[in-house]
Amino acid sequence: MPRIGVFVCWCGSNIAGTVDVSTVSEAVKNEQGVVFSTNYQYMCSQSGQDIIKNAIRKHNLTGIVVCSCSPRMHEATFRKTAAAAGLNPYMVEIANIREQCSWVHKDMLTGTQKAIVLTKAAIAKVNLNSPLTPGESPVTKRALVIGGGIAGIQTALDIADAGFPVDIVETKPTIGGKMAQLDKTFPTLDCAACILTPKMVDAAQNDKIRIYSYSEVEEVNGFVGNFDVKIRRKARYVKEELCTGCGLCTEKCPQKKVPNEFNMGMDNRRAIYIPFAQAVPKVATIDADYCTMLKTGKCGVCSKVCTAGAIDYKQKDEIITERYGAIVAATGFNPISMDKFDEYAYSQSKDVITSLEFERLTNAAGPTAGKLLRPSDGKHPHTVVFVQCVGSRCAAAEKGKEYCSKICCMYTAKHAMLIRDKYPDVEVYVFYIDVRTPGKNFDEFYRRAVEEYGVHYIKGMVGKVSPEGDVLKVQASDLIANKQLHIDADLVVLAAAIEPDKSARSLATMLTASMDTNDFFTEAHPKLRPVESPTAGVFLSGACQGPKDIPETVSQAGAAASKVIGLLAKDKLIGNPCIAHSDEMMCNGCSSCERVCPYGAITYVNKEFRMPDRTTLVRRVASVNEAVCQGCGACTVACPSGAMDLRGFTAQQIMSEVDAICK
Amino acid sequence: MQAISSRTLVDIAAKKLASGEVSAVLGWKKGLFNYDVTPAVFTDEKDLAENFVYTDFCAANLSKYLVNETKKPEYRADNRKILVFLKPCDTYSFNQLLTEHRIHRNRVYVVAVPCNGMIDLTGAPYEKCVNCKSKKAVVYDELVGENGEVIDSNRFDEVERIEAMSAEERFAFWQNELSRCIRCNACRNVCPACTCEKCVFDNPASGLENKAISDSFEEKMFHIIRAFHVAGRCTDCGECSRVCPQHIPLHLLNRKLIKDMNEAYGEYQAGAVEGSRAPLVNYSENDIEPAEAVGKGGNNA
Amino acid sequence: MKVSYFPGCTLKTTAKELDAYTRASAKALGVTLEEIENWQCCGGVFTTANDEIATKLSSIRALTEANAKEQPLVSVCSACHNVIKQTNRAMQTDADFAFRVNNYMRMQSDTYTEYHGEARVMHFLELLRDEIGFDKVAAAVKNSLKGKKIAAYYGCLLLRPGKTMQMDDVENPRIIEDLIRALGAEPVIYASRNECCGGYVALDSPDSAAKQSRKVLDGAISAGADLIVTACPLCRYNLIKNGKSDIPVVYFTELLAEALGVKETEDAQ
Amino acid sequence: MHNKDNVTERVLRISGVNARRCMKCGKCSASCPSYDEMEYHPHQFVYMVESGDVEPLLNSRSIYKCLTCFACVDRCPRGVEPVKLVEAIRLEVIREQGANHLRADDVPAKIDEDVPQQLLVSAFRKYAK
Amino acid sequence: MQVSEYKPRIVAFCCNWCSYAGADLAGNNRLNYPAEVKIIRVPCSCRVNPSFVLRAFQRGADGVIICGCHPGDCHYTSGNYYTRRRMAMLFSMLEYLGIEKERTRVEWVSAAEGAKFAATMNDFVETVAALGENKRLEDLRCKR
Repeated sequence: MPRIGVFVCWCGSNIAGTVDVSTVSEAVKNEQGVVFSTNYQYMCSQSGQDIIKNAIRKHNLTGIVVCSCSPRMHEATFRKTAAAAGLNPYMVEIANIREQCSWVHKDMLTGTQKAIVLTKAAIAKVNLNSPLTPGESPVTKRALVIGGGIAGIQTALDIADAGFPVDIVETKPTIGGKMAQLDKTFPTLDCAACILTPKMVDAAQNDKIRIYSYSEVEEVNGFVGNFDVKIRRKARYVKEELCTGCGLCTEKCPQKKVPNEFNMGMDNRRAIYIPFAQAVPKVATIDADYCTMLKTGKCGVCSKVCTAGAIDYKQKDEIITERYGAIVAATGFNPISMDKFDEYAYSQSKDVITSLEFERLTNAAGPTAGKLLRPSDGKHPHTVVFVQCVGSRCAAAEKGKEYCSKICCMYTAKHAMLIRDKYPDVEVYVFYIDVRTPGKNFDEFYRRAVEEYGVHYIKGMVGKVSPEGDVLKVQASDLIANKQLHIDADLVVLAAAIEPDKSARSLATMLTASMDTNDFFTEAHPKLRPVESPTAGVFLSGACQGPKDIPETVSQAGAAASKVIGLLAKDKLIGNPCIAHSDEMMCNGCSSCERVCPYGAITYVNKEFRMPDRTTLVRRVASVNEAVCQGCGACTVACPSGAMDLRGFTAQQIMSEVDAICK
Repeated sequence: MQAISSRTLVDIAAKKLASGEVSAVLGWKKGLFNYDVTPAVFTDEKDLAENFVYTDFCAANLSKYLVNETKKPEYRADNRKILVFLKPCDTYSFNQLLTEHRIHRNRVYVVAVPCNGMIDLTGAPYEKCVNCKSKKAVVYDELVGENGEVIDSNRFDEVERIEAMSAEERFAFWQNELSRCIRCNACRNVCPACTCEKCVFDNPASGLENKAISDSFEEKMFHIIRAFHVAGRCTDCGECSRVCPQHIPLHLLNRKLIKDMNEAYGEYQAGAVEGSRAPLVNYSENDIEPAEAVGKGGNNA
Repeated sequence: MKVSYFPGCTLKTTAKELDAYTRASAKALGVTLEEIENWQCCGGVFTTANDEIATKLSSIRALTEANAKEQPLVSVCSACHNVIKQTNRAMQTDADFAFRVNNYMRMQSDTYTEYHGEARVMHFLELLRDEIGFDKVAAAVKNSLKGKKIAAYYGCLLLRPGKTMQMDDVENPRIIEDLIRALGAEPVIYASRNECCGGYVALDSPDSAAKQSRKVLDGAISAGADLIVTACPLCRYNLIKNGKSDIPVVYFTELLAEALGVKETEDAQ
Repeated sequence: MHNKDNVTERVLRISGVNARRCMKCGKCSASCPSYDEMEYHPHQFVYMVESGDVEPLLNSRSIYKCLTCFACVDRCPRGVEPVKLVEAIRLEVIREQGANHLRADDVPAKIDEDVPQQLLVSAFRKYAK
Repeated sequence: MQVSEYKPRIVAFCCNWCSYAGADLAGNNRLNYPAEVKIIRVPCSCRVNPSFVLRAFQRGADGVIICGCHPGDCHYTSGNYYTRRRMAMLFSMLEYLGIEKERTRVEWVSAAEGAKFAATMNDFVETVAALGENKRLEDLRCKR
């Protein structure tokens, strides 16, 4: 039989001013289970808590109701009080007679009557409470970072620095990501490779970091602290441990006509290749789509020239399984396709390029060795037009993206400035809708492009680019002059909107991490938990969460790492005991609960049941992962049989409150 | 008249039984009178030949029986199968049960049979046949005759008629209908969506348990909650109304929900596609607000 | 195959050859064009104001007739096609407009059945590409146009608004070029091929139309074309009027009829 | 004379345009083939209607210069459809009795024998009611 | 007018993270609303089973209101989206059975919207009071 104590707090006059507290404590004396009832000035004070503790011990209370301020204020306090007196902390219920009673009602009679009802509801509930113990789960002290761009590298370095092992999975043959393709970085104009490649080397040399390049995450199971991840190591037909990266094979390979993706297809590479000089790992990879040996069995040049004997045409994809305590998504971004914006003639002229292509064009290691030359004829351009917001801020979802891509204003200013710096003879026009430069030293940077370098910034958009002969006729508006402009350009550079990498969607499904309509990962809270996914143990780093520049990416990468470190530093995870629980005798295995669970906390197991006829029956039943469930209760309503219930907020408890209130 | 004769179906089933491919046949068995047809399991060819019928009185939807049939030890033991005859509308129920993992697909051999509509003992067609929604069998291992098409039926007309009433009229209408309920549970027991291991209405812990009709609230509660429990899972097979001894048009409750969900969240037919996600276990960020879902019907609420 | 055919007024007067070559080519390709009974002028341009109903009823009548016959509605004049397709789209997407149109139509006929844009509207070019197939067209060619450098001129009405017309990439179309290739000739690509010829302002501001047309002609000529093809009588008028016979401008169907070897037959007269 | 607020409201209604969607990028005006013929340009139509300043537009010859080529519609990143505003304002003018911009009497002087039917029909539809 | 002594009974289900906190804020700011409103705390509005709503009416409630985080702001990311669908269907069904639609309501109240919470409750109580006692969903056995 429950033995319940009721403790009514005056809260000075905060409650007692509008609620007759002694009437309340008196009125509930005969409620079911109540064996003790009292009131006191400040229940949360040390002496108030002592009253509770003493009563629990003296009256062998099995549950208590504290009538006081909001549970959001002192529920935790009174739970500790109860625990100190040997009572399970979840045998405590709060009747909120301050915020939701004395403070919102004026007269004593009304306030007192309502306080009594609220107290009775809490008593009815606590009658049905049962002791709860939070679950514990171990933590595997290893992290997985998915994506090896600057976001992933920085996150991995920071985690490793705290002493935890970390693996990077990168789908390309080398880490480095988009930043490796960039020339200079704003607003300081230092060279991207100079600041990135040392970090790549650090990652490679750090004994806490393992890099799985040319690999993809195949499957994720488990939950926070214990994710089991299958990683596919794609066959690169080169033994990574033997290849010295000498590059001889990449010079001798007879298949020379493979578009070089690192240079945005503006030149060619061989079928066996190392993406760029500072690649990490510096290991050759055979492109199976182009390799004559793999396709026809005839060639074998690379194998012949390789003194290390690293070539292995028989190599197969390999699946490895590893357990991780935390996972960081750092899958990055790509520029969108320009197919739907052919008014800019991207598909019609080689001299209309995207900004990322322009990066390669000005990069000393790029296809033109850093000389600004037109892709079509290799001539020096005299007039260059930049178009901003191509596909960004675009309401038509079938064409572009509704959001601002955030980085374009700054890199365009950088490009314009770099051209004017190296080639003062080139006229540079930038067509913009707004110039957005929030960031340290950003606006100063943009102003320098205008004031010191004489870049023509024109408020307006380009309507059409018409390739005519070797000229690009640009028709645009100048909104401030209220004129339509016609410029004969030699090169047009489009600031293409950026979008999350295509792999993010399938990864999100594997991780049961949520995404927004644009396929950016969603944060657990947009303001207060910006680097965590709502799925426990999954963290977000870099542009996979939203458009970001390098400084912002690096700081977010560090923030994600610190969250990971905080998790891995724990030996055990203590859960919230108010979570869902399925009664397997009643469960139909219908999957309704699984479909509404935002956390993927519900799985199904085939369970054996003894039947009355002594046979066994295997039935599919739901099983709640206590470490993953957050206790929202969505599943309890989806469940048609009522097998699913929520501890601490059971259907019976809530109905008993309803009954008490309506009595 | 059904286009397919009992003989044709008996031949199919007998052949499968004889070959050992199936160990039982779930079908319809004739009784004393021609209208007296009951669902039955046949295990030998003789019984099948003598007693199996497929006539205009075979309205019963057999899919629900498979939930318990396939649990029986003989099917669990090895890969033995039960053959079932399903009319087009029954295949939706079967598919829905597959979606909910209530039936092991590999333990069942489905023979889809065409249906020209079924009649009651007075010879009148059942409501569910008058407003037949589909002649298309959506799942089968073997198809007898030609497969039909989904029908653009007028099944929501009656719901619309009630919606157009005033609140008083609607209340009076349902008070009149539901007050006849005797809580016999026939609707629940026949419903292919009601296959819970333990029904909430039989479970004292659910707070909803009540076995006898004792107050006008009780029947409303029972029918609203039942409609909700099958919402998004009800294929509109019409069995609830067919078996109701009090002739309460229970399908109008389920159809209201189907209509509402179709209008608010896009067309959805439970059981049409195995594994599909029902509207109430799904959402969109731009869903209508509850306040927008009401007030479309008659005046003065 | 049998389709409903909406010729339009210009095809009965100054652009008779466009009509004749279309019919001859269709026949040669095994397509029956069933002319809409008592068709009325489409109005020449689509009025974008959503309170205008009367100006769109002629399209509705043609659409409902084709729909009743369960045939696609084919036209060859760019303007007619544009008006009909935009009207049909409005019937699909603008419930208010459709409601009012249906009410109006019901007043005129008791047998009128509610229409919501179910009919399929096709330009003759789309018919060639999507139903017949350019490969079939190529196979039917008797007189290859090999060696000819031909500039396709789309103008605006064939392609825009892109969301409604859905014929091709608005900014970089290829349907006429593909047809030119199918006929054995070499298409000439130039940027102004989807620019407006000046259209109806030719009457009110002839200078403006002249400027537009010159831009198109210059583009085609400097790209090396020796012939321009178009689908629109108004485009052709503007280009010829402002072209000073630099370059011939003909209907694409004339080219088609020629290649199919039916240009001189009586069907084309 | 036109009541200013009523006209703006009517223009927005019959055009179905939501001028507030405009982000003032000027791509419509960058695309407009008749730009140099116009006193007010497509982006100004949008801005002026949005701010209720329609009077100058009603009195401007710009409304007869639009080719209705739909380039502004196709290229607008926000789906504003400026051409519909130009058309609505022109209708607002010519729907007034006696305000036709093109009269049948004017036609003979303007045409030659090759003029296609279509030109007359569309010009009348655009310029007269 | 006979506004008299009739006081409707209102059950308000509030989610812990937004609406319950919004109600607390109404208290902090001393914003009055009728004492007939009694709040039941649930972790998320999606915990509210349609049967709880019916239970409340059975036991004598005259109005039931469910408050949750604004769509898109759910602490559990998607709980209130399910609430929105379930309650839309429940309310429509109750209306279909002739129950006054004003007796049920869903309102999104954030933790910052104390004023909205109080205003919502004032309005809801007034609306339900105007309807009078809940007769159409009453259970005579539970009558006082």
